[in-house]
Amino acid sequence: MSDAHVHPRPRNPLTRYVFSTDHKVIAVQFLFSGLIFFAVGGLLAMIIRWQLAWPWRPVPILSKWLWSAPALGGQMPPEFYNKLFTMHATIMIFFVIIPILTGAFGNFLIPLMIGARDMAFPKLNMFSYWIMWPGFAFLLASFFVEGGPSEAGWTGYPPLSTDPHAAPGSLNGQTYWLLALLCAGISSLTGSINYITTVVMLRAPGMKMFRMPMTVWSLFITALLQAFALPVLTSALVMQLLDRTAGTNFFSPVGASVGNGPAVTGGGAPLLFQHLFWFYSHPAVYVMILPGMGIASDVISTFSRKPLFGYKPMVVALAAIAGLGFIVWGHHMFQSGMNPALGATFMVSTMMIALPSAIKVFNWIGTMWGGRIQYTSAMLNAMAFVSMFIIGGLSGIFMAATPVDIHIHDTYFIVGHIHYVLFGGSTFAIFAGVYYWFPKIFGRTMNEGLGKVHFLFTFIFMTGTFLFMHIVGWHGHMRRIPDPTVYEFLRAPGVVWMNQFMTICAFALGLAQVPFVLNFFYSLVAGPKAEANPWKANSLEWTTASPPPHYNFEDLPRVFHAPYEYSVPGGEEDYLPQTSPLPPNITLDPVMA
Amino acid sequence: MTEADASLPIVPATPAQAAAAADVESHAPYLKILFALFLLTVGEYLFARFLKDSPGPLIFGLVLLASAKAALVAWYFMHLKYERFWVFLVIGPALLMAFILTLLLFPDFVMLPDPLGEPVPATSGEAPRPAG
Amino acid sequence: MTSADAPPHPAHRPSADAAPAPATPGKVAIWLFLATEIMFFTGLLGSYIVFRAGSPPTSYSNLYAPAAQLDRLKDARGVVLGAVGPDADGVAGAIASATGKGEAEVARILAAAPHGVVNGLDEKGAGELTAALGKLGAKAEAASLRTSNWPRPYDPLTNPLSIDLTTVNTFILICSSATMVLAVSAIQQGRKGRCSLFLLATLVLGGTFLGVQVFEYHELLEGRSYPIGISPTGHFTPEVSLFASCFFTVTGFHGLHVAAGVVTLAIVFLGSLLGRFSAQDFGAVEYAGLYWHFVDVVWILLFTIVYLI
Amino acid sequence: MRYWSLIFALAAAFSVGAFAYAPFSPDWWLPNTVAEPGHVVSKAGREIDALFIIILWLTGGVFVATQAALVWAQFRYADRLDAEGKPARPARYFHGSQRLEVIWTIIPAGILVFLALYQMSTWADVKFRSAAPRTPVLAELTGRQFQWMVKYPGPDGKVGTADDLFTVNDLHLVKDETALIHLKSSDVIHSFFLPQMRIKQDAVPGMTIPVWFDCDRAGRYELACAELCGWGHYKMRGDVVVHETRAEFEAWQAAKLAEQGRSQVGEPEGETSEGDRQ
Repeated sequence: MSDAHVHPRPRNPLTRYVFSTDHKVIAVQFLFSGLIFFAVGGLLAMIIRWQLAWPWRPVPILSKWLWSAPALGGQMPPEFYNKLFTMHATIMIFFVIIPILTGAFGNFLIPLMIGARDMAFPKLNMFSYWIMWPGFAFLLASFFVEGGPSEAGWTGYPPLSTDPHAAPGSLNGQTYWLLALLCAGISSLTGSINYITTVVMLRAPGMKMFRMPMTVWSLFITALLQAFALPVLTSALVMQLLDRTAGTNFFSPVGASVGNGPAVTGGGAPLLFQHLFWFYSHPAVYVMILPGMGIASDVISTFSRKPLFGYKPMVVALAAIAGLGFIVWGHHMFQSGMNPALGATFMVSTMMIALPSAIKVFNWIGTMWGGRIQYTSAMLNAMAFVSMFIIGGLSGIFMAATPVDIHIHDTYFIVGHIHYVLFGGSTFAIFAGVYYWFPKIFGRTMNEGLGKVHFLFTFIFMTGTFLFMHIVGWHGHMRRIPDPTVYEFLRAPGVVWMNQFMTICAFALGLAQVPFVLNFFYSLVAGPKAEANPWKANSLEWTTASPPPHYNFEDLPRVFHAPYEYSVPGGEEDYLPQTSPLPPNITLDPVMA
Repeated sequence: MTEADASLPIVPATPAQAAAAADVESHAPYLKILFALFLLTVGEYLFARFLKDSPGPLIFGLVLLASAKAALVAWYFMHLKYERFWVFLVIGPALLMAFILTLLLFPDFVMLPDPLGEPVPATSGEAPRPAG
Repeated sequence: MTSADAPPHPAHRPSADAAPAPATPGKVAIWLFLATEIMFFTGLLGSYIVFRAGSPPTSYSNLYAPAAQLDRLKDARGVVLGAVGPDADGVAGAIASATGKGEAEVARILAAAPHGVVNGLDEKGAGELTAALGKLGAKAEAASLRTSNWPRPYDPLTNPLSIDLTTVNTFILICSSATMVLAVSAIQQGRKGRCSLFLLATLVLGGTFLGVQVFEYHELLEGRSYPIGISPTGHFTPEVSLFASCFFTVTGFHGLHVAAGVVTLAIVFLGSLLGRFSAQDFGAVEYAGLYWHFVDVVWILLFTIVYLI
Repeated sequence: MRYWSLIFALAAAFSVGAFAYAPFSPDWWLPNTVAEPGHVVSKAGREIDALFIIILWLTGGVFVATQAALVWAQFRYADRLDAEGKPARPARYFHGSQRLEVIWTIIPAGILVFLALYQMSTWADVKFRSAAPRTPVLAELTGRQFQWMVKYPGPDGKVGTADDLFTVNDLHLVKDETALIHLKSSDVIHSFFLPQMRIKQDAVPGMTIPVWFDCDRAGRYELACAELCGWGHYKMRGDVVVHETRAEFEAWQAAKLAEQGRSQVGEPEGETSEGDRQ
């Protein structure tokens, strides 16, 4: 085999498990660090919810060692609340969802699903994981610097974020926050260059682009999104960093001064940061949902025992979401002082992006239609992904409509929307992916019973937690306020009741993750050994052993068709691996499959 | 191939390769391009020197000259001339998005609305903008 | 390996029976990397362009304090000090008495000659001071200190950048691009010695470019004293104006890229000396070259946009 | 197995139920005055609410239809085994339908384009500068950490002169007259949010943005800051008082001006100090 990427499996445990260049090990590293940060981010969310339900009531235990202000009687200082949601969002977006979806699933699945022995650049791959660590370090260190961590929101709008006099968190914490994000950005960039190159160059014989599983397609398109959008965020973060440290004037207007601070020369524009930030961060939303769509497509097709409905239209829809995703960023800025004519333009493009999303939902339902649905934990989570993504997608239309957005902008409606997409969407997809590929990753099977218990409570309490955010949102509940009762219209008993209900559900949602954690770690050490293809699925990763050997495949597989040939008439089994040719009597529809 | 014969020129396998190799071998195009770049640089210098007070033609001409220079470097030195279509598939979207991003910044930072004040008559002309 | 029909570099050849591959992984990756670099520089240069194109008078002026009412100062006058002449103390005294400026500020104005600017005068005061200075043997003329939107090229009162020097420097970088492509061409023909030579030339030219830029930075940051239209402190530092911020950020990041390129080239040069590359295996030289040319292209655009326009 | 679909049905039903109940409870619906929960006070607000309700019906219909299809597919096509432990029914083998793809592309596309175009005129009325009322400016409103500083033109009708009237967190206007204010910020980004009038506009340092709105009921309303602006963001609250008649407004203004003259305070009084926080 002339494959340049075959190298002997390292014997030294340090290079084998820690500084490994094996894509599977790196994937597991991403998965574990992502899940650990998931717990941290989740705990921050619990404290946020506590404060919203019972404003200023001291949090048991935590209030003593998280903020030591005996003068306030254990009350949470309002700036601490700002830090909480800033760090919650930052951690969840940049250190949980993106690393798990692209880092863990991308690394593990891309080479296995296209039949490659490893990534195109294994060392670069290792670098893309380890560059996350300075990011982790900066993020955690920011909790201990003077002024505490950043409190300018995950959007970090200047001048709040650039002027050290504007907020305690902008003293030093914001610099650490920027450095952490830059590290995460470099990780994503190197990762995405690696993924694209791997997908383009290292496909197994016969693996045409239109024979790749949807997961690979989605990760490929995600990588393209990141490669083209992320550098713009990098430039914005760099400019903000220079504004903070070198005294440049990009984001402060003429003679700006905050609080008691001195006036700066200025001349820049705060809006510019928002433009550059959202030029990346809107595509970032798709970075967080597209891989989920890919995972859901594969899981749903496998457990419906039926070909994916409209494989090629699904790919086109993915590409359309990504392409349109670059020209819709302005819908985050309708009320920002942006030129209203520009707002009208962005409204049209934003409305249009709902279209490919709708097509995908219809296709998923079409895939299940007429199938033989097997209710595994993975399938349940994937179906929840579809169900919740419908809500997340539809609520997006409210914000796309500029006049309606005037009222609901910066309210809990937005918070509800983003959580339906990121929890109802991405997180359910992550769970689906973990249940589905756990046997392949670790060679052991997870417990289905615990998995279903986990799903049941997660699904119920997720709805309970996030549904009412829409309602309090359109009632006018602003986001990012620690105490809604300052306002008369938010002091209404109905609003208070909803806030408390959401908080209780959020705690239950947190507790509902306990079965998952138990299941995960128990199965890791004591789960029953998994067979090579426990789900009787078609794609290439199931043709090799569980867990895959160091080179992934004994011999590089030869691919004959797309991975969705389930229940082919006349077949002995109800699945047909990609390495087996189609029966001669079957011809595929060139437009659909 | 061993190190010893590596220094020998490769025998082109096909006429197309032979033509391409000949293209690469001769240094004349590179030196010609360098000379063209030199002329363009001098041109830019002179252009900027003598048209410094008329911003319209200055910007138009300089952008044209600079684009020509950049295109020459990319086309010949970066071998875009010899590259396959896929390279344009990578660079094209990046340039397109760079263009879209810059273009969509214009309404907010360049086409500034008229200053606010008391209801101004429609023909405000060269009214000075208020400060601060 | 530039021909469309040429086989991919053997060292990176994907499995023989793989689906037809468009190029080598290294080449795909380097072009993708360049695409990300395009977007990064778009963020910086695009911001510069829109600031440059759209800044209202209020957003840029160092002739006056940030909060000054610029519309009221539209036709303020000042005196441009061309040469101090024999009697420096007398000149300083005249300026101090005409404007009430402190000793340090007057000293800065004197240091900035031939572009020392005395501001804060009305038309009459400017005329009187010009006459007084002329009597003391200094070269001075009354001038309109109209606020400038943005520093104009070749205007020593608002623009500290030396276009002459940078034009030469630009050509140095372009030459380095040419030597780079000659190095790639040499190794493609297997002429290793020639390749090393051209790599060394590229390295030297790149280093020269960096050196000139460091010199320019030094002049701007502390070497020289500039008139008040450029900086109220006399030195051109990132915080004095939006133009300075943009200039240092854009050229600084370009400079970092050049520096990274020089390091890469040094490594490639060492590899070339050690005979690592051959007519069949020259990926590293080619990739380093692509990066180097990209840096050159960015500079060509940057030089035009930042220095000349 | 197939009864898992009930969980999905229940979640969907719960969501629909909550949204359907919302209009019947003033606390759950779009914010209006407590005394008159069904009445929206501003013209823009009525238009926005109408658009909101159109979208709510539309998305509600799509939601119910897609969830029903999903739940039905889950229920109907669940895998079932016969007595021998073999699948009772094979899965159907097909790759999709071109006709369906075209249909469910074109119909939503039409609806979305319609929605986008239908919104335009309201958007233009509320935000385009060309639609701003040709009336003298009511006040200049400047956000700063953490209060709204209001500057009325005073007797000479010009803002920025010696006779300006200053108030803090207190915006007064007249019923049924379109109020035009100039929105500014002196430090960080704030957002001017009138929940009952459905108006929101960020106040950006370095920019002056015109905002206009009206109100057809006299009374007191709330003004909120909707953009994170620091530790005191949550309590950056102001009052909006709508006077019944112009005379009443002018009387208030005259009284305030007199008070301001007596206390010799040209600048807004009473900065919130750090100790004031809850």
